[in-house]
Order: sequence, then C-alpha cells, then structure tokens
Amino acid sequence: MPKFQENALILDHREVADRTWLMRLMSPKIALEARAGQFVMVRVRDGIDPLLRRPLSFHRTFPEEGCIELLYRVVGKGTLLLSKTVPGMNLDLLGPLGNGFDLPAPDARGPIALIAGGIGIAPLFDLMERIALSNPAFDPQQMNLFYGTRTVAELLALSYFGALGVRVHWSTDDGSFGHKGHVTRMFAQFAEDSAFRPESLYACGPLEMQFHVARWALAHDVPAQLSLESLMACGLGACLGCALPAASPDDPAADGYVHVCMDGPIFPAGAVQWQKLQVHRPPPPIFLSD
Amino acid sequence: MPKFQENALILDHREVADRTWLMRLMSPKIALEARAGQFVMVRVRDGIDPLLRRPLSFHRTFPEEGCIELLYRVVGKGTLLLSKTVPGMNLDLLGPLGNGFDLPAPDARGPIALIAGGIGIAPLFDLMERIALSNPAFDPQQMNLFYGTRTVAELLALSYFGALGVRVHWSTDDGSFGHKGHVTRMFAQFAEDSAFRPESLYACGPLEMQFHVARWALAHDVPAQLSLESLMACGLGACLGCALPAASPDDPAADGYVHVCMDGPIFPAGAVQWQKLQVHRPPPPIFLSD
Amino acid sequence: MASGTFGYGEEYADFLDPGRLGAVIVKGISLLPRPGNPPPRLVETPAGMINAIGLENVGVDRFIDVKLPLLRQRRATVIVNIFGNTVDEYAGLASKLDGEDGVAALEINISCPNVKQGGMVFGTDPATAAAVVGAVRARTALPLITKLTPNVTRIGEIARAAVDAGTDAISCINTVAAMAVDIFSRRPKLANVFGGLSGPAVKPIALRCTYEVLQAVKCPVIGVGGIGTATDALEFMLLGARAVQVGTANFVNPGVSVEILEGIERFLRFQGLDRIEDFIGTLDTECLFPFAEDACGVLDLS
Amino acid sequence: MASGTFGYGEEYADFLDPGRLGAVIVKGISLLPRPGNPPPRLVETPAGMINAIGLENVGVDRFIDVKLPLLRQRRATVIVNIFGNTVDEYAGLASKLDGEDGVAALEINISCPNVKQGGMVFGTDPATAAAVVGAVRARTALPLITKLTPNVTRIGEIARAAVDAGTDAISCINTVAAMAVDIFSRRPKLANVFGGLSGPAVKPIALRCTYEVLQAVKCPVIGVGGIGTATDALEFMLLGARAVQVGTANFVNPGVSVEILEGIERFLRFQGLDRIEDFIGTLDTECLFPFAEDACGVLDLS
Ligand SMILES: Cc1cc2nc3c(=O)[nH]c(=O)nc-3n(C[C@H](O)[C@H](O)[C@H](O)COP(=O)(O)OP(=O)(O)OC[C@H]3O[C@@H](n4cnc5c(N)ncnc54)[C@H](O)[C@@H]3O)c2cc1C
Ligand SMILES: Cc1cc2nc3c(=O)[nH]c(=O)nc-3n(C[C@H](O)[C@H](O)[C@H](O)COP(=O)(O)OP(=O)(O)OC[C@H]3O[C@@H](n4cnc5c(N)ncnc54)[C@H](O)[C@@H]3O)c2cc1C
Ligand SMILES: Cc1cc2nc3c(=O)[nH]c(=O)nc-3n(C[C@H](O)[C@H](O)[C@H](O)COP(=O)(O)O)c2cc1C
Ligand SMILES: Cc1cc2nc3c(=O)[nH]c(=O)nc-3n(C[C@H](O)[C@H](O)[C@H](O)COP(=O)(O)O)c2cc1C
Ligand code: FES
Ligand code: FES
Repeated sequence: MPKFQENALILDHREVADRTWLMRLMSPKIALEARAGQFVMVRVRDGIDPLLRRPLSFHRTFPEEGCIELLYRVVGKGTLLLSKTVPGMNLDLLGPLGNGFDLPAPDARGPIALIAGGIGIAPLFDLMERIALSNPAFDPQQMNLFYGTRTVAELLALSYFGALGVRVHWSTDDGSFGHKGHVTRMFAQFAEDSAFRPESLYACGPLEMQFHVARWALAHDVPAQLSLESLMACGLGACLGCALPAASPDDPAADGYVHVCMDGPIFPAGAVQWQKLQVHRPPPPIFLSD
Repeated sequence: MPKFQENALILDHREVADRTWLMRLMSPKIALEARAGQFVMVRVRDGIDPLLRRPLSFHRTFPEEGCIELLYRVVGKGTLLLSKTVPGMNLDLLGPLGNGFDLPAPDARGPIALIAGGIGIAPLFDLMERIALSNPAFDPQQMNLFYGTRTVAELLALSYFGALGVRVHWSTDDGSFGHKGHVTRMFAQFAEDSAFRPESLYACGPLEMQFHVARWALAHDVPAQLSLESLMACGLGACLGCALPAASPDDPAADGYVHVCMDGPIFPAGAVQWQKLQVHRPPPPIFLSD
Repeated sequence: MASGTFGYGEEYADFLDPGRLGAVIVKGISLLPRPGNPPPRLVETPAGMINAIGLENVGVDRFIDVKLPLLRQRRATVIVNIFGNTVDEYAGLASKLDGEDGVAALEINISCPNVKQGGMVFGTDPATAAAVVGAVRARTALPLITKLTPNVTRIGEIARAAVDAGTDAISCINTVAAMAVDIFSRRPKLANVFGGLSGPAVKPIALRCTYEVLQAVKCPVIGVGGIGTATDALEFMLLGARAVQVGTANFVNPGVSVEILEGIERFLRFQGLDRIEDFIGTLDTECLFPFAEDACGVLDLS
Repeated sequence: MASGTFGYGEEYADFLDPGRLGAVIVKGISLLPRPGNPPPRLVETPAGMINAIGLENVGVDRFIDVKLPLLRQRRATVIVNIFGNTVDEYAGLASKLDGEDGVAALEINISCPNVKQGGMVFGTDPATAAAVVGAVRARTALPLITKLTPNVTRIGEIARAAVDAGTDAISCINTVAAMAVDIFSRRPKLANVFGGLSGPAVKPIALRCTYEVLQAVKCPVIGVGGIGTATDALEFMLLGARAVQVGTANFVNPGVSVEILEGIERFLRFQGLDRIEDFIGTLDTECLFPFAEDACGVLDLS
C-alpha cells in the first residue's frame, strides 16, 4: 500500500470533550488509501521542538471529499501544541501507516463488541462507519460499543453516536455517567449477565485496558482485534523503536518482538506477551504545561 | 534603572519594507522606563526552538499609552518566526536593557548627524523623536539623517519620516534610490563637500559600517554615539557573552572587554578595538528557510 | 544557580531575591583577573548554546573586596567556583577564600586546561583531578564540591578519585565540548573554535553522568545540565541528586529558579510527600513489568 | 543514510529511491539474529531522541539471503554496519560478507559492549578498537569504515588506533550515552535504563568530534550526528568530512536526504563552486579579524 507525505490543510478544529479535540483535514491522497485502524504521523509544528512526529489514528475518513478527521486527547507537549493550531494552517502528515482493522465478513450478522477506553474511541468510530457502509445488511444495533472514560466531561456526547444507530454502553471510572468503574469490568459483567458472546471484538484504549480485553478474549475464545500503542519515532518500520514483546505459540520462551507500526497497530489478543510489557502513562494533566 | 519581564500583547504588526517588520506592543511597564537606544530581549515563541531571546531596540516608545514599537529585519530563524506572529498574540519581553543614547544638551542648536545602515534605522527613529520632543527649540532640519540600505525595496518610505521634518540623505548600495554606494561614503562626501561638521553624531548599523563611522568621528574629533551589536544570551550582564574588545587609552595593549548589554549598546567611537573584532554576518536571504 | 550563568548575583536583582535561593554559585574565580576570550563567545545551537567565555572574571582579590560584601548584604548563600591553571593556583585560591565571611563552600572547577600538562584538562584524568582536590582540601576547612566534566570515558572513576582526595560533594556536569561553524564565512562561529555546550540539549547526558557518579560514590551529588523546569530538576533528584543547579535557563527566563522551587513544592503536595528527601533517590529500576505474575501491584488487575 | 535509521532500505521506498543516495548503511548486523531490547526503546528529548533498540537484526545469513538481493535490485550502494560481542564475531562477520555481491564496504560499529571485558565498549579504548579493526581487516579486502563513539576522553586517539589497524575511513559519531526518567512512575523511560542520544541536539558534539578526528588522522572521515539540512551537512564538509550520514532526521522527514542533496547543489551554485571538493576542508581558522591591519581583505575598507 502506498504511503504519502502530504501537507494537509486544517479545515476545522474544535474541542468536543474535555481536552479532546476533533480536527478535519484536507488530505486527498491519504484519505483515498486510508483504512480504519490505520494512522498518520503528524508533525505538530515546524522546527525541532518537538522533534518527532506524533501518531494519530484515523477517526473518520471521507475518501470522496479528500478529507480525514483526527480525534485526539491533549496529554503532552505535542498534542498541546497541536490543539493550538487553527483552520487555515497546514500540517505535514505521513500516511496511511500500519495494517488497519479487518472488517467482519460480508455475511456476518451476529453481534460484535467494540471496547473503547478514553481516546481509544478514535479509530473505532471509523470502523463502525465502515462496517455500516460496507455491509448494509448488518443491523447497527448488533454493534455494541462499550465506551468508558475517567469522568463524564471526557465522554463524547450521546448525539455524536446518534446517526450511527449503534448500541452504546457507557461507563465512567468515577460514576459520573453510566456504569461506574472500568469499561472492561462493565463489558465483562454485561457479557456474563446477558450471555453476550460477540462474533468478534474490537478494542482500543490504554494498554492496561487491552490487557483485560485480551485476557477475556482468550478465555472466551472470541477473535479480537486490539489497537495497541507504543512510542514511535518513524512509523515506517525503520527505527525498530515501537517494539512490543511477541508471543510465539511455538516457542513461548522466545524473545521476539512485533513492531506496532508495521505488524500493527491492530493485533490479535494472543500476539503480545503481556507479562513483559512496560506501560508508559502520561503525566497528570495538572503538570501538563510544565 | 528597573528591568521588567512583561508579557506584551501584540497590537499591530506589518511588513513596512522588504523583510522589514514593524510591531506595536502593549507593554506599559517597559514603555514607561524606556530610553532611546535601549533594547528588549524578546522570546520569539514558547519552547526551546529557538532557545535564546533576541535583542531588539526600541523603535518608538509611547510611555503614556504604554506602548512600544519594534522595527526588525528578518535575517534568521528567530526573526522569521517573529514575523509569523499576529496581533492578539503575546510576546514575553525583558527590558529595558542597556544604557541608551545621551540626548544633545538642552541648549544644543547646531547640526547633528544620524547615520543608519539598513535596519540600523530602528533606534535612531526613537532618538530623533525624543530630541524633537525634549528640545522644541531645536530645528528638526538640523537633524541630518544619512540612511542607506542595499536596495530601494529595503528603504522605509519617505512618508515615514515626513512628520519628523528631519533632513534625510538617502543612499542604496546598488544605486536604485538616492546616492549610489555605502551610506558612510555618502556621509563622508557630504561632510567634505558642504564642510558639514556636526556637533554630535549618532549611528546604528552593521559593524562594518560602524568601523567607518568611528574612524571618521575620531579623525574629525566629533563626539559619536554608536549603537553596537554582539551576540547575546542574557542581555543582563550575567553570561558575559556579548563582549567586544575594549580600547583602554591608558594601556593600549591591555586585553579587556566591554559588554554590549551592560556597558552599551551605545559606545563612543573610541571604546572598542576595531582591529580585534570578528564580524558575524547573516546568511544570504535565499538560504534563510534552510 | 550554576556558575557562570548568574554573574555575581547582582544581575538578577530585578527578577528575584538571591536570598530565596538555596545557594548562588558565582562565576568562576581565578587568582588574577582574566579578560576572557575574544568574541564571538556564544552561539545558539539546537535546544542549547555553546559558550567560550574564557572564564572572564575580576580575580579573587576584587571578588572578596567588592562582590562578596554585596552578596552578604543580600543574605545569599554563596558558593565560590574556583579554577586555576596549575595545582598551586587552586591551592592559593583556597587559602584566600578560607575563612572569608559569607563563603559557604567552594566549587572546584576541574574542567579547565592544565597549562603544565600541555592544556590537558584536569578533570579528564583521575590522578590530576585528585591532585587538585587534595591541594584545595589541604588549605581549607570549607565544604568542597568538585565539578566534573562529561567529556571523559568513565566519569565514575573521576568522581571516585575526587572523593578519595577529600571532596565533600560532586556537581555534574560542566558543559560538553562542542563546536560550530559558519558555511558562508567558512569560519568557526566562536573565536576560540571550541566551546562548551549547555542547555536542554545536554540534559539526557547530564542525567546519565549523574547516575554513573551516584553509582560510583556515596557523597552528595548536585545535578546540573539542561534544567529549566521543576520536572527537569525532579528528574535529577529522582536519580539521587541532593540538589540541582540551573544555568542556561536563567538567560531565557530570569525568574526560572523561583518557578522551579514552586513547581517542586507543587509536585510534592500532589504526590502527598512531606519532604523532598522522601523523593530523592527513589528511582525504581526493578519493577518494570506491571502485567507480570510477580508484578509489584502498580495496576489493579481486577 | 546512517545505520539503524533507514531499516534495510525498503522502508523508505515510497519516499525516495535508494539508488539516488550516495550509499545506504543498513541496520547493524550480527552473526546471529538478535531480538533487541525490551520496550520502551525510545524517548524523545530536547531536539533529540534516545534509543535503546538493542541492535535488533535478522542476523547476517538472513541479511545475505533476503535483504541484500532486494537492495541490489534497487541498485543502492550498500554499506553493511557490523557488530559483535567479541573480536571473533567481528571477524566472522567480515568473512561472511567478504565477496558478497552488492556490498560496497563494511562499517565497523565499535560502540557496543565487549562481553569478554565485562561490558566495556570496544570503541572506548585504543587497544580494543585496534583489535577489532585488525581482525576484520585480516578477513576482507572490502573498504573498511570504523564508526567511533563520542563517549571517550580523546576520540583522536581511538581514530589513530583504528587507522593504524587498517581502517580505510572513519565515521563519527555514534550516539551519545544518555538517560531519561519519569518522575511520576519513578522509573527510567527506557527499559534498558541507558540509551544513545541522537538528533539535532548532538550536532555541536559531532562537529567537535569530527574536527578532532580530522586533526588526528589523514584518512577520509564521514560526518554523522544531528544532520537534518544541507547547511548541517555542509558544516561537516567545511571541517573536512568527505561524506555525511543522515540518521534521526529520516524519521521526521523521510525525503530529507534528497532535500539535503538538492540543498548542497544549490549552495555550490550560489557560491560559484563547481565541485564539492572545492569546499571540503576549507575551514579558515586564521583570518579572524577583518578590521586588523593584516586583515585578509574580506572587507572593503573604502
Ligand atoms: C498507532 C497509534 C495511534 C494513536 N492514535 C491516537 C488517536 O487517534 N488519538 C489520540 O489522542 N492519541 C492517539 N495515540 C496516542 C498519541 O500518539 C499520543 O498521545 C501522543 O503521541 C502524545 O504526544 P504528546 O507530545 O502530547 O505527549 P508526550 O509529551 O510525548 O508524552 C506524554 C506522555 O504520553 C506518553 N505517550 C506519548 N506517546 C505515546 C504513545 N504513542 N503511546 C503511549 N503513550 C504515549 C508518554 O510516555 C508520556 O508519558 C496513538 C498512538 C499510536 C501508537
Ligand atoms: C542591542 C541590540 C539591538 C538590536 N536591535 C535590533 C533592531 O531593532 N532591529 C533588528 O532587526 N535587529 C536588531 N538587532 C539584531 C538582532 O538582534 C538580530 O538580527 C537577531 O537576533 C537575529 O536573530 P535570528 O534568529 O533571526 O537570526 P539567527 O538565526 O540567530 O542569526 C542569523 C545571522 O545573524 C547573525 N546575528 C544574530 N544575532 C546577531 C546579533 N545580535 N548581532 C549581529 N549579528 C547577529 C548571526 O551570526 C547569524 O549569522 C539588535 C541587536 C542588538 C545586539
Ligand atoms: C555562559 C556560561 C558560563 C559558564 N561559566 C562557568 C564557570 O565559570 N565555571 C563553571 O564551573 N561552570 C561554568 N559554566 C557551566 C555551568 O555552570 C553549567 O555547568 C552548564 O552550563 C550546564 O548547565 P545548564 O545546561 O543548566 O547551563 C558556564 C556556563 C555558561 C552557559
Ligand atoms: C533508532 C536508531 C538506531 C540506530 N542503530 C544503529 C546501528 O545499528 N548501528 C550503528 O552503528 N549506529 C546506529 N545508530 C546510530 C546512527 O547511525 C547515528 O550514528 C546516530 O544516530 C547519530 O546521527 P543522527 O543524529 O543523524 O541520528 C542508530 C541510531 C538510531 C536513532
Ligand atoms: S516507529 Fe519506527 S519502526 Fe515502528
Ligand atoms: S548578553 Fe549576557 S552579559 Fe551581555
């Protein structure tokens, strides 16, 4: 699949939830090739501060209009600077990168689960739209979106999901809206209570969340596609920086790695050795400007 | 004299000649204390690229209105970034710094010369306004401004000087307007041809120009105040980076230094050892974006 | 305040009160006044700057007569940064400063050329480093801090030599040897050709050096190099540095040291820590895998 | 293209044609495949980044079987970066690569730990550096480039040892030893704790090292470290570097090497130079004072 370096015009940019921004860009070459679950490497500004690009998933894509949308959360310097750009400015993008989600088979009808932790909602939205578009026979109500954030201010509004017609299960860690507690706990409980057994499972969110999703999927033998994160320098497979410890079924003791930007970011639940994972967590927001 | 760190609002900003920008800022504390010939250290943007502040002279000051104006030429990364700021943004300033010009004595009437090379016009404008303001008996036509740039596109328009009523002698290196050749040559020739002997002399421009001005002033025994440049890190006298080799009349062999930010930027013609000066020249404009 | 970046303390009077700072380390002092290097002495680099000031200073006598009384007046804790061209010069400086009222400690700058040994830098060899520290130690009872250069293969060895020779503390790092040239004039950007790199760019190097030194010696270590925020300062402290110095950042933001102090206090409150000592040296290099079976419980594995 | 920053040449196929580049230096190759270090392997720093990839690579056999044919197809000039844990491993690599079609030269990476000597890095000692270069020299007639580490007291000595042992050229520098920590999790930001700093931040250090090496040896020197623009590349060439490598900048801008080539051509045209050779090594450290009586006439003294 071809990759492009494209100087994309910012068409629209606004804060849609607490520290969560939606940006629409004109980027025809990239938009035409983009798959749900793939990402772009964004240069947040000219110069060398910050030095590296930042990976952001496609949130929505509009190939005919030549547009893409990104949804991102301000967690550090790069995303903070990004949030200060305005329509009319240009951003240098590299993409589309990574493998992307596999859509359910054309004859799939059964329920599917989508689990989004926080900003993990970003790529799942594109996925839901693509499923709806590519498979009109698929009842949107069979898409069960389990969507949790820390607190209600971080949730995308209900209306955001209205047109899609999917079934949204809400949770917040602090109970300020929907189910109180982690989204994975809500999901596991729902699955148990209503004997819910999705045909397939898609998830995006922090690694802590993905760990629980992966455990559930493996235990219940449900095929899962997890969008995983890692720190990236190139996004192209050149630096080998974005490694995650690979699980090799043949040789569980083998010390191999998968690379998020080439082999992923979408992985089956059994692809990584969770017990060898070190997690990076963004600093608390109040220290952001430091 | 007190110094301030002030977060100044950009009120106006436009290109008034080729690569030459005029910026008006709201900076009441600094405006109130500013003297002609002093300067501010400007942080051109947040972050560490570029790391250091840039020194810019007061071009005009409006203490009652709490405003200052800067006039600058885009020569490198810092000034290029500065030129991209827009009214409504804020700039972090440190000032007023340095010593400033001494105005002519209150009873002065005789002709004075002001020599401006390129962007060297910046502080001389403030000086001329202050002279006019502080000494209403002084005939503006006695202020002889010798003003030269490389080419006509870089000259500030005639109208710019209209209200002041001073006598402007124009030159361009390429002869596209006014006298053809260096401004110092025009000045020296004018002085010779019309037996012009100013009571005092003020000059600002590149060190190459100042060298000639200093030679002329020393040879003709005219008191001169030269605004000299040096690379600066702090502007406060702390880093000792802005040194120029000092001439010590008592001991010509002595290896001492003056510091532009503390002892200057205004110096008498005999203050520095020109033969020990190394000149920094900005890269040719076509390489600016590199 | 790192040496050479805060003048003699007066320069920042409009922006902060030196009495509020832990200590002010004044510009490097030599026996005789030194004019310093010819200009250009500075050049900006990516996230840093190179300086070749050449240790311009007023000399120790004038420092004691003129500068020190002013600092005393402001009630600053003064650490005097000293350097010499020979071991004897260092010893002489220590003798002169020993017992001067208002001098809290000496910081021995061993990053300058040893004229006797053909310009080799004292701090690049354990033996010469020890010779300097030992000579100073013999002349004064003042607390001694030895400031190390990062331009060595094994900084821990130099630190050990300095400790064995009697230093009470180590500060690290001084600037990193560097250079810049101008392709249009085809000349070095510094008249001195070489200079020392400082600023944010060197922080990762300074952290590594500090860590190596902390593993090599038991004495207090002071972190310096690229510190511009409370987070930067806390990073050095996390490794085990007892204190930090701020250099280049003062040029950009003269009030930075007070901002850093306030930021550290805010961090401690946020973390529920009463004292910075509860944070210093708590770097955890062991528990790296939160999902492992023997994980130390940083995660709620529901 | 600097080693480790351009993969095996395929990764940038969409952005540029490796045949257009002077040469591609592939990712460091060892005798056996190596999985590399556990993540996190990267951290961004001011104007730079630290990596601790741990030399993940497919091993020399697979490189020869799979990767090299692809590069040959694209008509890239391939330089193979090699490293081993022992002198014998280096020698073994040289034997395997000697005579392989499409390998234009070997770049010996002596910046990795010597297992035999307790993890000391080969490139930090003239004797071990010479041992590696000598062993490789004995096994191959290919041109040899030795890549030096900046983490030493006197890089010129290492360069001399490498030249005496038979290297044809020197490339400098590899990354600068560095570290980063997170004050909230209180852990190193790299699983490996230490890593190598690269990017614009290190350019002033790389220029200084290159200058020192050029003064120590006569062989061709290749500049590397922080190059991201034509101006950066020309700075190394002004010192005397015959060629340059671009590393980290590829990550930010995959087309950067072509931009640099074009920028150099533009510069030469602007300066009225026909060949880059007329610019290489023309640094002028003498004529510093244009206003002096013996000034060399850069200024029109009217
Ligand atoms: C394939 C992929 C797709 C992504 N898609 C999105 C998206 O659509 N929307 C969105 O908001 N975010 C997304 N992210 C995460 C996003 O890239 C990071 O939040 C961003 O790079 C942080 O940059 P910063 O400069 O703001 O933070 P920094 O200042 O660089 O870092 C702040 C903190 O965040 C952590 N961090 C930084 N980058 C990452 C990362 N890549 N993974 C995990 N932790 C990180 C750091 O360790 C640090 O603690 C994606 C990441 C990947 C790998
Ligand atoms: C006291 C003082 C007052 C000044 N007032 C004005 C003013 O009112 N208007 C104005 O346009 N400029 C003024 N300057 C010059 C101005 O500071 C520089 O042009 C500016 O700092 C260049 O920054 P840059 O990032 O654009 O260029 P850089 O990328 O930093 O440098 C580009 C080139 O310019 C040279 N250069 C950079 N700074 C200086 C400097 N301070 N002196 C000489 N050469 C330098 C460099 O060597 C380099 O070759 C003043 C300088 C001083 C010392
Ligand atoms: C302009 C300047 C002058 C310096 N002078 C001295 C000095 O006299 N003595 C000394 O030990 N260190 C001196 N240093 C080094 C600093 O004290 C400090 O070690 C170094 O700059 C790294 O810290 P920073 O990155 O915070 O600046 C100087 C640094 C700069 C930038
Ligand atoms: C991610 C990464 C991987 C690297 N891998 C190697 C390697 O395998 N062998 C080697 O000799 N150098 C390696 N290097 C060092 C680079 O080749 C280069 O020397 C260094 O990064 C400085 O150049 P730069 O600032 O242009 O990146 C690597 C650098 C980076 C950033
Ligand atoms: S980010 Fe560079 S290899 Fe994946
Ligand atoms: S600019 Fe720092 S002393 Fe003058």
